[in-house]
Amino acid sequence: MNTKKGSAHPYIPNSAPEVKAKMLKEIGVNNIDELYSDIPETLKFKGNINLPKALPSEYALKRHVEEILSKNQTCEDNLSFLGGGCWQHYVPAICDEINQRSEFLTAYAGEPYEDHGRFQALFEYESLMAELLDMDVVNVPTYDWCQAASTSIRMACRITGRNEILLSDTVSPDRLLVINNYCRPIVNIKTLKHCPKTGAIDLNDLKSKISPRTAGIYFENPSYLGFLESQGNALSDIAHENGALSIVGVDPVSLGVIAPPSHYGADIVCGDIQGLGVHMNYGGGLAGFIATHDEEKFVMEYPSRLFGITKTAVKGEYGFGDVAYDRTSFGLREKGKEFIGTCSALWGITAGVYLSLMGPEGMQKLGKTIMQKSQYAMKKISEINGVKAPLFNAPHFKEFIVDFNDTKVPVKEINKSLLKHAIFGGKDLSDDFPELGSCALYCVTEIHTKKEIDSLVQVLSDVLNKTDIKKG
Amino acid sequence: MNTKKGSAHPYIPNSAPEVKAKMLKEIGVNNIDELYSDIPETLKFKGNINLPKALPSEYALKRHVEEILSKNQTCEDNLSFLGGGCWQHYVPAICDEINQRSEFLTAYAGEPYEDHGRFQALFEYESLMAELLDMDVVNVPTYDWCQAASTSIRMACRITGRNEILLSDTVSPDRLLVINNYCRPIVNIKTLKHCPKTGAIDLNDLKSKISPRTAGIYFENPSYLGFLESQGNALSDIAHENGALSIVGVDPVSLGVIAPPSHYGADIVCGDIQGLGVHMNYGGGLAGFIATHDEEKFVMEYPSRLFGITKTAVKGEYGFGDVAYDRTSFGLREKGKEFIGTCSALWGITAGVYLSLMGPEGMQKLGKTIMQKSQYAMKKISEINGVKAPLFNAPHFKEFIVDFNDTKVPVKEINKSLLKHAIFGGKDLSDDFPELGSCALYCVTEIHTKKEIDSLVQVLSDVLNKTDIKKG
Amino acid sequence: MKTTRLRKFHQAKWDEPIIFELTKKGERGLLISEAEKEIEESIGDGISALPDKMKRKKAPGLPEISQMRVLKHYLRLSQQCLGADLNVDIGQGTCTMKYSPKINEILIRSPKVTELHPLQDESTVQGALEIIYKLDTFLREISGLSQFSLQPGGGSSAIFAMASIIRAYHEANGEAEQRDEIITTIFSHPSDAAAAASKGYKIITIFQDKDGLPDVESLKNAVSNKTAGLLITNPEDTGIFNPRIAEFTRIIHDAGGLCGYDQANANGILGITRAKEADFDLCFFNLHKTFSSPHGCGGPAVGALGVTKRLINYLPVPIVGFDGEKYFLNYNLPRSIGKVRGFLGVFPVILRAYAWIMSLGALGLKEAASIAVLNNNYILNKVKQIHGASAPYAKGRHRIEQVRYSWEKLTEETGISTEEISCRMADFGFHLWSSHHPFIVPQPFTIEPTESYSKDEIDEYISALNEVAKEAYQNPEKVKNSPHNSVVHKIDNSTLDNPEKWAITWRAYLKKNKIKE
Amino acid sequence: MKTTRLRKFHQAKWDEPIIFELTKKGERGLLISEAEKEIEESIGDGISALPDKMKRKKAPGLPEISQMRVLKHYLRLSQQCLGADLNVDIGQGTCTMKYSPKINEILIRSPKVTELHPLQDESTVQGALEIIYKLDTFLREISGLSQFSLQPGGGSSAIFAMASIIRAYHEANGEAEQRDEIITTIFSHPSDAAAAASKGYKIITIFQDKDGLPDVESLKNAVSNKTAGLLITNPEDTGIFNPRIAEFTRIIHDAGGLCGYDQANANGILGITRAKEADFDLCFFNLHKTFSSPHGCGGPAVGALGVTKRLINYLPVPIVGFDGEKYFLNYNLPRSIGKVRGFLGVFPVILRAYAWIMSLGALGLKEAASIAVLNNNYILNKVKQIHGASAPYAKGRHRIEQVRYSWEKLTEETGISTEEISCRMADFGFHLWSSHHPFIVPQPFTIEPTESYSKDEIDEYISALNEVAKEAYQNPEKVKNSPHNSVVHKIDNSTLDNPEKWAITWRAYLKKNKIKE
Ligand SMILES: Cc1ncc(COP(=O)(O)O)c(C=O)c1O
Ligand SMILES: Cc1ncc(COP(=O)(O)O)c(C=O)c1O
Repeated sequence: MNTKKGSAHPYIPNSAPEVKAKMLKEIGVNNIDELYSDIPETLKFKGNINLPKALPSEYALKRHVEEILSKNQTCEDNLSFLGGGCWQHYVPAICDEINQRSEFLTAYAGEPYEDHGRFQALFEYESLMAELLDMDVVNVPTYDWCQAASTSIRMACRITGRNEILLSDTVSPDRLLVINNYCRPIVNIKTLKHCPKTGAIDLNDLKSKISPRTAGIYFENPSYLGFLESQGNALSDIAHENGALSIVGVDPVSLGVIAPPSHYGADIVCGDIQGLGVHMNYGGGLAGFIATHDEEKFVMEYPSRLFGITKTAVKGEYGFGDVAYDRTSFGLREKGKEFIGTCSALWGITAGVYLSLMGPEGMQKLGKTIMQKSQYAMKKISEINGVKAPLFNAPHFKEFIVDFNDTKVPVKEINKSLLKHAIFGGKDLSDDFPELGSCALYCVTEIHTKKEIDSLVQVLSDVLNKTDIKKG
Repeated sequence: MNTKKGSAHPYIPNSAPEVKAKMLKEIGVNNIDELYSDIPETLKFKGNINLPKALPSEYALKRHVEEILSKNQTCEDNLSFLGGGCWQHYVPAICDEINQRSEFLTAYAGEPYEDHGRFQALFEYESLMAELLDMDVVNVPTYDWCQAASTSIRMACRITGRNEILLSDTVSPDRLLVINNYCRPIVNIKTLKHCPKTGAIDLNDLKSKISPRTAGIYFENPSYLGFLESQGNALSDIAHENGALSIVGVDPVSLGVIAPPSHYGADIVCGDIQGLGVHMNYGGGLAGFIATHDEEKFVMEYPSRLFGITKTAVKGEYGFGDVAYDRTSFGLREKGKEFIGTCSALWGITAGVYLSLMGPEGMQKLGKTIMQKSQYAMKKISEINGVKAPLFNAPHFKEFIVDFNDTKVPVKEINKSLLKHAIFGGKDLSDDFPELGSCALYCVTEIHTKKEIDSLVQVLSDVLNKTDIKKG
Repeated sequence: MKTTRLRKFHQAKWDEPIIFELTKKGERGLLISEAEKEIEESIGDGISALPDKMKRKKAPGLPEISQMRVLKHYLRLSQQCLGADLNVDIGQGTCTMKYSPKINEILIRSPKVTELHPLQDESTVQGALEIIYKLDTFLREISGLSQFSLQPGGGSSAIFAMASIIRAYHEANGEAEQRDEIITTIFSHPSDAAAAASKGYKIITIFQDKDGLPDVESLKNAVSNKTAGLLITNPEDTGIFNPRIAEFTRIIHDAGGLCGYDQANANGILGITRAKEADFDLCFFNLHKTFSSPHGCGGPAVGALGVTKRLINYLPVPIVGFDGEKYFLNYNLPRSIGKVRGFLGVFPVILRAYAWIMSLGALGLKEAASIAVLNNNYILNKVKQIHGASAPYAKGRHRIEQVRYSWEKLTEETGISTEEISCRMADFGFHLWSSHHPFIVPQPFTIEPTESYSKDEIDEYISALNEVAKEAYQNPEKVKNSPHNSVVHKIDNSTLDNPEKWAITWRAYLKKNKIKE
Repeated sequence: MKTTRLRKFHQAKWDEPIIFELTKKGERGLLISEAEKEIEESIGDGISALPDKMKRKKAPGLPEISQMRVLKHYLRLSQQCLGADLNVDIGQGTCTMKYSPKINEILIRSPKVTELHPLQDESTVQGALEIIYKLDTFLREISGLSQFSLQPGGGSSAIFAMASIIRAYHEANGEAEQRDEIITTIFSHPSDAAAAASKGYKIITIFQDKDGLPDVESLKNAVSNKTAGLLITNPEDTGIFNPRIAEFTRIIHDAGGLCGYDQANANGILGITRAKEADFDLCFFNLHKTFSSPHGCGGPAVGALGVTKRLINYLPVPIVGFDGEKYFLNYNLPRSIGKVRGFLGVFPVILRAYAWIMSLGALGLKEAASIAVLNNNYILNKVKQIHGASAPYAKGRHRIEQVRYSWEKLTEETGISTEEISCRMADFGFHLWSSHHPFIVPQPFTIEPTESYSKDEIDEYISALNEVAKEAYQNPEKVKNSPHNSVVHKIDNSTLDNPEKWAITWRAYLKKNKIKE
């Protein structure tokens, strides 16, 4: 820190010596150490924290950080086909304009009186998502889809008073790690086999596993592996027939063209809103939503903040507030529903802005464009010798598996070669799904131009034709 | 434009067909063409404007423009020593935060009632500049230093009732082009010789040229060529003795350490505020200021807006408004002082933010750092065989001439070679000041690190030692 | 008239002190880069190089404030400012307060724009030159003229440049001294008169005829062998298109003058009618109006200046050329007036205009113009129904992009002036600008809706106007004492024209009011 | 008490409709990329690939609004929101509303941050990994612990992760079933209890003794061979540092439990005292509090979770390693609890914390802590002088970074509650948060000034508090009916707990109020 000549650090006004002295005097102490008199000497840290020297100026800080960041290669500098839980979509300028506003950026937990704007913006977010999902209750965002799925599962258990969940074995391995840890030891998580041809849940397996202990079935649309689970109605029916709930994870980006889970019987719907106007941010753009119908027994099981609209003392004026605040751990500590804290609200506001801009037509077009472009990519990729996409015989949205098994080249090698051509190939699935062999999960969105897809195809076939590529 | 299915362009809400129809009906016309009935058919443009097809999406627009812009190489990607009227200084983050605020960015000509913030921010800008300049009147910014100098000259002529100006022949050729055009045919511009050793104005030449026709003497500190004109007092005295005014152009960045022109008798001071927190923007960051003492005869000759502070109907409340609005061409058309219109107000607000952040200590440190770094650069450059800096035997601020004459290599060749090493060498002076031979104007500011200066010196000497460089 | 819900508005009011009042000794806003130790060792303090008389003796009297407090101050001030992004900004007629798309702001904030130095080698700024060149070619198409300079820093600067070119042209013909008159019209922008006068011209102003259009007979009387040229806005501030504009240019040309078209605001006529068809020699567009660059509290801006082929050589240098491979700076204009602004103009504004045009295309530009005109005539229809308001001239005819209205009747009947109404409009979150002097139209106000606002927003504005007009009759004190819901209350303007009292800076205020800091 | 000038404040009030009320058929907010013609030709409409039942039949009921109107709507809402940048945000105690430097925002907006995909090859994200790694090492120094995971998405998530690690640890020792109790204290954050309970633990809450500190005797009684661990905040929400904290950890350790330190808010003790010296096994910092990342209306955030050496293997995967040349992701934690958030955590928050630390260094961190404590005790001194206010517990002693105060006396004497005072504070542009339940301290309020606000700002806040307290005695109706200068008036909360009436979405509101759109 630069404290020459007794000037304060720009971030710490009252370290200006005269002010500091005045304040100490008012308190009636000689120095700041006295204020720490409650801390026993044995607990006091005697050394100096071992940190790099403070950078001498804002300019030096900027250069220092930019130098480190320059070591990153981005999805803008390169052509990326990575998805699998975080997606490259176009972020309209206004989304950033709004989430960068000082007022939203630096607000937190104020009352609806001073932070009316925050409450309204998040209420609108809930409402816009509700239209997309065709459900009447949506929460203020939680951390991410992983958490949203975990909480949906826990909600289902509390609602049904049961403690077993059946979930498709095509759920993302990462998400499963979160769910497992979040549910253990309260909930039993059991996986359901998928049909190797279509990816869909094996109904026989489901029927054999579902029982009066089952609180719910969890599946995703599109699944982590990109295919659509078209048996939504059947799955929900089976769940309901067994007194269990149908819990569906969904990519909201798809809902302009694909039926929302509420249309095939889902009771709890969850997913991530990162695709709705939030940059990937190395995964920092994730934010989870949970939606249900407007039934007390569902609403009362949310751990999240739920902002509701109401009236005020002035006729015609809208006011906002927390619905059923006393559910929460803020209200009830360990008696509350799970727990609540700082989550991802700013991305909720952003997604609200996004949906307001997109409107019904925008969401339809977006869905259509992604369907077209990803199908085009699958078609073209499949024209490469020994390569097949998609692996599953099913409709897909945005993501799909490219099967390289016939080329005998491991994905790892392919991706290494692609990287040399400034292409980030799809996620290698061979570690997480060893039974698939050399397969990769590709993601194609509205941001990919035909030219870029064609160039992927070109480079891929060049790379695979090279003799020096290491066969597995 | 994308108007499929009768949807409006996002920028044009009322082209939505239903709304449009309703409005036409209310007006009582059948179509918009009827509204143009005043335009004679002969004047109507029958063709379609020949423009590229509208880009189909915001995303396409972003990519299109970014692709073009990617052809630019910036002063961040490279190491630049360019100055000469536009300078690379550090822009504190908050300057951009404030000038990007929607409210300031998109405000314009509102009344002090709705735009109190704009008035206050610009009044504060005037006031902060006034401290830096130690003068009591500063205008709302004009276009740039070129314009500020031109108007200062015209003001001097009106104030003195004379029409001849003497100016140093070291004024920037570009600025001189503006001044000449702006003054012609009203004012006679005559140049004064400089001392070839020090760059300073030749007092004998001045004494021989000054006359009862002389409205003012104009010189700059630092001069375009980087040296300081240390005869300020003498120049002002000579002007005043002859009933003329002393007009000084100044770099406000220097005023933390260098005496402001008011301290050596200047009557009108002008310059550019780009260095005070505004990015270079390829020259779009320029904005000019004019300052005088608070005398009616000076104030009444400004063409600019001058925002003043006053009271309101509520005790203790500050109000703002235009001082002596009726001077302006808004008030008096051709009887007003020169003319006024949209200039560079946003950069004025920005410079105000900058000066608020810097404070007295910041401006002192900044000046000192620049003095040190530029002197270091001169010293090191001079250690290169055949190279000398500065050319003039005088104190310098920020900029200085590097004399390559002894190397026999033209600046053009040197700069070409430097560019290959990602260095933007100083501005080639050989066209504008042929008498100087192979000389370049280098600029060193607080943003240049020692390492960068050293690397310039290294590359320069390597380049000059190369046999293949074309000697002049 | 059916009225829309009136907004219960109050502007953010922070009651914020003047920045100097925030100072506290020892606070700092920013850490500054200092020279490295090795430099200090090699050079010393740097300042010793200055002769004593050139050293600043006392640090400038700037305030000392911590960073967050500075930020907070300016954020609060910003909230105390409307802006087209925040309000329905249709009451600042002649200013074309249209939507400035946010994507364009993202584009201009790129370091590929902000970190360019104007003296960089041409090879390093091919992107910037390409944008300038292409916008030039777009504007050629839009105007029908042959070459543009994007150097002028605003419309008034472009007018000054037009006057300069007119003079240079007559100089080349040896007629500069003789031709010392510029003709303009009273409803042309004040700068058309003022900037030309600054170039040394005598100004002849043509007044309106009973239709509000510049009187052709007066023009005929005005021209002579002293006529250097015509500088005329069309549509003028009244929003009436001058159907005889081609006659105007013919008369001037016949007299040996040049014609400069003030198309600062061409927002109603894009793709409909051009400078070329009306036979103008010069014209300019304000990129910060018609072409959507935001106004920035009053700039930076660009007045894009176009000329016919025979005047290209007179343009300010440099212009941007293209040799089929590379873009380059062309200084080779033998009759150039020189320069009117440093370097190449305000590049961010140029880039925004380029982006705006590319997002609309030819059809989109025409649609923007058409809807601007639709909106304007919709409002005209409504305002005429407000008791006390009128739209002088051109009765029963349509207008282009704006209308200069009058509260004459209302003022006569209630004593309430445009200025007072304007104050009261602030209570509803609206601007109502009183327009430029001279007030040929008594108690004038000018509304220019552009294409950017929805019908609902326009209806809301009209409702507020209607409400305030009603109040003027029913509760004039409420209007007189307004604003009530704004940042400040009725301002005491008396000090502003009084040299003893005016205070253009804080230090002057302290001195004149004998306040010790 | 000498009072500072009270600000004449009014919050921006735009009376803005709900976004759905702005819809107009045919308007659009954005042009969307469509597939190229060749793709359309090759693939068709793409949607046909869907089985009929998977097709959405009716477009989602989103509003249709033009771009500028959407922008305006949200800009207006933003102005109706305070935020640390705008107000003197010291009344949201326990939230550490400090300054978030704007330069850090510039840094996180770089495409080098925003456009990174979390699954990119390690070689392409060396910069990001370096930042994560270095921040980890900084936090190790600050806490004295051995390894951090920056994965948890907030403090509560970090608490959950701590509880998960505690469980995994006992599982490894075969004691997971037996050790099913977690001990916490009533003044620890609610999440310390709630997140542990979510992990299946029974919660034992230690209440305060007469000094406001958790009662050591109760702790001794609470521990047993069922004790899994302790989760405790220190200083607690009272701002009193628990001087016997080392005794707490000893008691827990002796009973075979692990100790988790909630240092979400370590703002008063940076460089002063550490988790290590108090012998904690785990701890976490909220980067969005102590380390200055802005709160974003409630996230995204990071709860940086640290552990001692023996617990590293239990951390969520991956952590970032460095082999002397390259940074890499380390999944090799054999006892890892798995994951608590997708991918690697919220990188922009991590980067901001890194930048904040680099701008202050060790001395600066300590200075920040010291001044936060100075400010807090200055306020304590002032609040105690306000009639009706008190600072329960620890009489005559100093506090660390915040104080939980009480209006008990004022409420008794005037009937005015904390909530009502909080409403009235809004009229002066201030937050006053009523803190978490349960309200052990009656009519509580918590003030936490941090190091970011100037004495003048603090004085202004105190003056307002004082004024409102005075009003409570002299003009209680004014307080009861407040706010008067805010966006809205007294809110009818009755519907919010009533399932028949609550409306969490616009569509629910329309249905329940039988409003047809
Ligand atoms: C018709 C017309 N001409 C000229 C101008 C002057 O333009 P500027 O303000 O950019 O100088 C304006 C701006 O209001 C205008 O409307
Ligand atoms: C002491 C303490 N612990 C835990 C938390 C919870 O952190 P978060 O809101 O990030 O979940 C907080 C936040 O208020 C806190 O102050």
